[in-house]
Amino acid sequence: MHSRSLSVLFLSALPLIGADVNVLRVCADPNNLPFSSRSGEGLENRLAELLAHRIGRSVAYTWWSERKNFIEQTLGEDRCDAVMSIPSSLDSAGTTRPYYHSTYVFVSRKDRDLRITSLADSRFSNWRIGIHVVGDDYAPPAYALAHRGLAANITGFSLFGAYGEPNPPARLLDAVASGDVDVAIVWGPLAGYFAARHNTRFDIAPVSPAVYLGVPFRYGISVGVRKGDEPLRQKLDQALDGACTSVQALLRSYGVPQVAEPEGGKACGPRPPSRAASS
Amino acid sequence: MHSRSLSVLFLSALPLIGADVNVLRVCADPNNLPFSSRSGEGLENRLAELLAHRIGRSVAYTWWSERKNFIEQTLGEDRCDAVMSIPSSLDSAGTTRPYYHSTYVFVSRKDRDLRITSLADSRFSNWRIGIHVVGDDYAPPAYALAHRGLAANITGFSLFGAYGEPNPPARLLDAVASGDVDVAIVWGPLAGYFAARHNTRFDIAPVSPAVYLGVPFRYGISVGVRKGDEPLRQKLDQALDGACTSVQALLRSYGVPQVAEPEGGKACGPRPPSRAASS
Amino acid sequence: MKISSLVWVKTILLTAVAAAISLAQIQNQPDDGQWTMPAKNYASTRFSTAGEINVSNVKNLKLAWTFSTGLTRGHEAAPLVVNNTMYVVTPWPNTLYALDLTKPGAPAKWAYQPNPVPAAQGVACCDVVNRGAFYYNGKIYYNTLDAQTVAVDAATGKEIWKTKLGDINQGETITMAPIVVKGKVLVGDSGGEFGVRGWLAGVDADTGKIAWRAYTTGPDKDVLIGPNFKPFYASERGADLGVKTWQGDQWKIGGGTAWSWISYDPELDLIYYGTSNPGPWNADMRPGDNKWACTIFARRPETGEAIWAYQIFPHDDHDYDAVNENILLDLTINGRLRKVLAHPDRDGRMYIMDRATGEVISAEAFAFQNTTEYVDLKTGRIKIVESKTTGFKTTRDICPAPPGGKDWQPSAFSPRTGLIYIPHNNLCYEIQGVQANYIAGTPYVGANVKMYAGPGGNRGEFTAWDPVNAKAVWKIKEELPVWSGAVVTAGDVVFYGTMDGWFKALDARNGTPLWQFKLGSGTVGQPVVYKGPDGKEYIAILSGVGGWSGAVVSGGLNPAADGTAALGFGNAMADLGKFTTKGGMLYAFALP
Amino acid sequence: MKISSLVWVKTILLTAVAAAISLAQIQNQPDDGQWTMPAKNYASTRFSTAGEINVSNVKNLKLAWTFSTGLTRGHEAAPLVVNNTMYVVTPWPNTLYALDLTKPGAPAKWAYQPNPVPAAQGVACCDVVNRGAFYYNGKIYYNTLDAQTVAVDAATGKEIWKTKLGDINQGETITMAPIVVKGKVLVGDSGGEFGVRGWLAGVDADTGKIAWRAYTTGPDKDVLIGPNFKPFYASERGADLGVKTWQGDQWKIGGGTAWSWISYDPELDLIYYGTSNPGPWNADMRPGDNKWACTIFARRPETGEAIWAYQIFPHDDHDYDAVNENILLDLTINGRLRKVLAHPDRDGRMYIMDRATGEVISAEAFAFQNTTEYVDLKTGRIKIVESKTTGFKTTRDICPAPPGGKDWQPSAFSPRTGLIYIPHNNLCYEIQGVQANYIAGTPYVGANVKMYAGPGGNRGEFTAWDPVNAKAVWKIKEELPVWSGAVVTAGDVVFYGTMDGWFKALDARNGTPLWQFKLGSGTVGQPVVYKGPDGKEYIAILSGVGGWSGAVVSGGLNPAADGTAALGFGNAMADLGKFTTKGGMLYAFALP
Repeated sequence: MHSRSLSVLFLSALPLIGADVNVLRVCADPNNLPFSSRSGEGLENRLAELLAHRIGRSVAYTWWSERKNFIEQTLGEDRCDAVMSIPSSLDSAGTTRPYYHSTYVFVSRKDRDLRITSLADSRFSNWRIGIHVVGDDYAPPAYALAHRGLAANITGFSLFGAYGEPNPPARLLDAVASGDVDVAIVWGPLAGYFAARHNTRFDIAPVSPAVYLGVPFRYGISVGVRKGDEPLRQKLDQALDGACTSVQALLRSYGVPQVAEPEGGKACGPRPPSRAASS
Repeated sequence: MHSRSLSVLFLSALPLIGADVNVLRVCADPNNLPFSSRSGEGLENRLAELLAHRIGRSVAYTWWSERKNFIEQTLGEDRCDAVMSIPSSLDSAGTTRPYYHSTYVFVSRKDRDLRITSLADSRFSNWRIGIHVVGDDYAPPAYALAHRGLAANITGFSLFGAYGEPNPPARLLDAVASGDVDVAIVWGPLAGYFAARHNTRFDIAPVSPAVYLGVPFRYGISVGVRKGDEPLRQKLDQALDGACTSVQALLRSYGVPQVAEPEGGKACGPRPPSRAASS
Repeated sequence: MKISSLVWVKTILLTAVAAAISLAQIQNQPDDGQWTMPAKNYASTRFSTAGEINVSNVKNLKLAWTFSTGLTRGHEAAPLVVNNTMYVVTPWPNTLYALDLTKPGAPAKWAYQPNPVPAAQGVACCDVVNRGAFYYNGKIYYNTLDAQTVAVDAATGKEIWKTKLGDINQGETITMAPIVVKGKVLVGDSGGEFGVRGWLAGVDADTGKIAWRAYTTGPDKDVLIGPNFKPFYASERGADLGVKTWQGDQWKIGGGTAWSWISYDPELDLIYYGTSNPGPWNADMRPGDNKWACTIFARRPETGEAIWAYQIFPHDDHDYDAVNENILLDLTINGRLRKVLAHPDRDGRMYIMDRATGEVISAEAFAFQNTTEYVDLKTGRIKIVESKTTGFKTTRDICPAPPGGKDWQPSAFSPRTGLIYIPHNNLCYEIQGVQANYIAGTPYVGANVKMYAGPGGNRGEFTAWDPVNAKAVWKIKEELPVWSGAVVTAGDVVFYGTMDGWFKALDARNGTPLWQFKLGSGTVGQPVVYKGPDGKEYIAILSGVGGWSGAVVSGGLNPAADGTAALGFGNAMADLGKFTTKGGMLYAFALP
Repeated sequence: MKISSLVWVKTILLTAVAAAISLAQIQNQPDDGQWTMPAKNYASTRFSTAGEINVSNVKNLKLAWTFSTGLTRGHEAAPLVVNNTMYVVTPWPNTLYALDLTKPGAPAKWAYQPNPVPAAQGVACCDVVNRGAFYYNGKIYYNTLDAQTVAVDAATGKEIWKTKLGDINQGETITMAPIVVKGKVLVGDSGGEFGVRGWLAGVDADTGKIAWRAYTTGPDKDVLIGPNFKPFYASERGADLGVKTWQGDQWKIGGGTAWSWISYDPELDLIYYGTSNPGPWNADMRPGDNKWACTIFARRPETGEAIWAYQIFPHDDHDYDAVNENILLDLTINGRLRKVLAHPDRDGRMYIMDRATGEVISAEAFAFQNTTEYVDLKTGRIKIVESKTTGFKTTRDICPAPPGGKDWQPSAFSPRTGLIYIPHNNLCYEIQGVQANYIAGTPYVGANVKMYAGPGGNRGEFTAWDPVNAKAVWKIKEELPVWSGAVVTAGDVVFYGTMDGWFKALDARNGTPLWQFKLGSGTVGQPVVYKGPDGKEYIAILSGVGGWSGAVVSGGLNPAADGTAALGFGNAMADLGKFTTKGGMLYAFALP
């Protein structure tokens, strides 16, 4: 009586343990919203479902915390076929065309009305500046500030924090809200997502210049596959092209601030002729 | 603004890869409805969520096809903390109290009106009898029939089939419907679930006697934990006690035919004093 | 048979025996110091003409170099040595390494990765083993656990072809080493899951195309039985016995895989191999002889056509596969030169058969057994001890146990001593009714099998067998089942390894222990002998415990596997017990 | 420094040097043929008084037995030998095996499983290694990757206590071998993740309670600097330098872990250890000297109180940890008997320091280096070559590379030759601006570090160093970084292993190669010497390549690691390249 609905249900019931051509194996962090979560609420979770559906596969996750050597330990050790977000310019994996470009942004309390637009702003020398530390390194804008002699003004906030805690990246926005720092410089998708969910109103503005001393603050983001897995890369490129409007809607729903592509192309236009590297 | 709903969302976002005290690691077959499926539609999926919630954990699955050495390769190799359904009398794992008792059943076409009640029925010698083969062995009623010299009347249907296909156990009910066999002898929960979803109307009756030549046809089903993991076993026992009415409702929704407990206790009564083994 | 640690059963006149043997197969294959197939030659003698290492100097044998596979499952493969290169096939993921013997320490030249699907690991019945490769015409041929056969360029490691022969979704895997005969790669399936219908296939060595497939059960056309089929015994004659000796359609899921060794006689142009037990396990569920399970087949290599067959154990109820090796020898028996095959069977008997006709010449027990009384040489029928049959009942004190008097671990034969060297088991078992089990959501009952050491308390033996007089000449007791192969040399030294990690050399003439070395892990591999680029004789063996014998240890046979929790052994080590640890390593030995 | 394969730099008068050395530490610990701590003794000489194996007969050294760990990550631990039992700690999951040396083949008596949480593997910076255990008063003490210290009954394998010292969620792991001094188990943390604040802790050996913890950065009260702190140099004096030499709060996440070796002088009652590099990596982000990173500390073992400190490399910008071993020697230098510590640093210099005061006596380069000009012995300050500093710029041809002229792999000292035997690297690097990277959803930029072989093209060296005259006496070139420890004996033989799997013996007097053996996997372990129950001298070493050096191989340093795809090496093997395969195995050697 219910056989029709049952057969639909079985589409996502996967046959065997391990590699299977009907499965897109995705490595993702189980606690890294807005990007991914074990409960499937992240942008990358949604993107994985969307792309897998378009290439006729179902998604199987390998959960792996996104710390250093993430690519090497996941794609590199064949724990999965794809990771949903990596910079288009990354050498250690094969990358699809970028499906969005975003930027580091200045985040300050709206009620302070600071109107920050540039790293060259002379007020930085009087401010406490919050910046994420990523592994052993600071996020890119820190280098520009240190080069200006403002290393002492920087307070580092671990992107990881104590990993067991929910939502570590949001601590930086809390610090802006509480006044512990005057301004935070944050990767756009994090800022967009957490600011929209915060009780405090923030001003958010893209970091300019876009590149400083060779360090880019804007990045194209691609899906990553194993280096040399050209068949999958091409399939995913086609899927991204075909699903472009859905992907754009998805990005909007997560508040991802987008910037124009370096080539000036449109988000849903044809694929640029060469890899749209940001650096 | 949405911080309250967000914090709820993070309850199931798990911190770290591997063992974690906030997680109940469950091994389950990804393609074994009505018991479990990767999409989470199975009885065992629902039970795992229910029990995990009651003991303050979230569920993390290790998908493992439920073939031979399932217990040894899953609980035995510490791939998980619990499996949701094993016979209460199994020695290779620790078991909670049974949360249901079911039986092998006779399944025949309703329109044939065969009114089978006992393995002693003399008509079996004229019938083709379909029985599942489970690994290297037949399901228990086959032994009773073989003992009566009816081995040639038995047609074996692999419980696994080609594992990639949906729904292998249902093939046996198809054979009853098509007349390829006159009667099938099937484990109750499979019969109840698939019969309710079949286009054909079936008669279903428990196999009697309940035990024949020392082989039981009725089994108590428990949650299994690693042998010696007494703390978890006790927690799950308490959870089963506390959630008894929910568990009973769950079993009904999957059409599990239940039989009285050997001790004559009630499904939601106090825990029987000793392990309710069926054999 | 009562045995002591080293029993000299019978003194033989070495020269007389050696003179009595015509060794067509061996002499036709001059030994160039290479080792191109696991069994050394088509006759499967595992005899090396190398004599540099001998009974006098083997005590000085030293480890020359080692090579780690980086894997921890059972390592059952024989390495090959061709053109100063050693080829090693690992357990799953079935990597093929080529080691350069011309360089110090034999570094890897290349590694070929067939990438078998991980799911195959869950289908394998008895660990994810592989028993080795075969060199032929510039290529290395071997099988992968996910039921594929590959041909790899021996010089470059480049894949030439890969052919899928079976379906792991149906429970089929492949663990055996293929042999290549007359341009055909011969491959049989493994499959622990019920529902497999066994087969042997001939695959074109150049193209990878399947030329023929001979099923074990079913109608004659599937079994490739035709007008040239001339079995010796009347019981093997008749149309479609592969159907008629089963009830109903049970032959369709009747087992009978061909997962072990194949030999070849170029003069008779016949290949020889045995088939495994019938399914399901409980014999009461499958009345009849269940042909052609537990059968030795002689077939044409190019077409697969069956020439004769002999079912060793009709209606097998002890899991007594007939898959063990068939050693092809020309022996003078009762004054008559016979072309024989020597087959040490799971049932514990050494079958000496006329390999041209399929006649059984003798079938005496080399291991303790009580399940059969004798083989009737007139009818070919084995006489079963009724009290030891199984089925839906409790039976105790059954010997040998399901792994047999001997399992796949291959014997060796020396033309110098005239003896067959058999690494084997001394295991008995009982079936105690049924016990509840659960697979895929369904309770079922299975026989409650308990295995234990046979008479004497030792679980393994190493026996030197005189195939002419059908008697043991000497025996060595081993604590654990001897699950490695044997090899014997013209230096009259015989080598084998033990599951607790000792690699041993005995005097082939009398079994005197001459040398032993403690390997890092127990061995279930196959020793080989080769001449290095330096002209020296080397003995190589893979260690790395595992295989079904690992399951034997974990199955309660080894009392040390339980109860050691208090001393700190966790569950993860329980399968290896106190005797050994895991880890795959190749050891190459030579004189200093 | 120009080197050839074997350079005899200077002839020394062996007897004269030996006579010049007062060996209080060594003589105070009579050698009973056991090996109770990785460094052999508190002075960390790794010198065995055994002389059975000597320069004349070492060529006959043969493998006695092997033991497989069944694991495939880097095996860096030194085995211990106590009461005819060998104790082996494995990489994660950090199993402790007790092997019975009184039985043939040294079978396991028991195995203790600490069950570290699997998540620790993801936090470890540089493979999931462990560097060994320490025997004290009937117990085996060691650390687990998930930052716990355990005490295990040496006889039974029973856990006595287990104490959590760090939090893997904060990036803290432990890989070092503890030492036990005056009832305190001394343990320091590892931590590759930014945000770790390094420490050394003293844990009560009986109860497992933490008695004290000395942080590397922060105010004096956290660093356990008090009134008795008397550093030799003015630059190390002043209140709260662990705060003041940083900008703002950066000291709170300033690194400076204590992940390597600790020595102890019972007469002075001082322990000695070094701290790691400051964080973050980019030096421009942390102006100042960044104390007390890259520092050698002398502390009281019972309280942790700092007595002196010397920061080797202020404001380190090359990841030059100061964690390497400190060998405690009494040497006559310039006619004066000095109690010194010899510290071969990452920066490529051998620091000979007065261990009572912290004065630097000499600091000459044992490895090729171009980042520093000299150490000013008056001020203690190292003179930096400005053109080789890093930060937010491109710098080329920097030697040594971040793994240093030498990493953790410990040296040995022979009182007979007066030489320190240093297994080390010959690596240079360049920083080419920045490259995009991505962690946890966030793009960032990191220095694009490329390492390559130093002058001569060899990536490793083994150097014999005269600490009195501060000069190399001989050097051996090695193709790969020498990442194993060294050991030297009274037979004047020095042993070490290579990453491509050769275990080597040299003449300690002149570096003449005397013997070598090919291990199954490359070694990054530590050889030890012991007397077996049979009275014979044995040399044991764990093989099993891995560690940070494995990452070096996989990081493009090894040209063979790329481009071999055509020959069949898959991605999974690329990290080990053509030189070796994985697999943990203990090898024990003896004379026949």
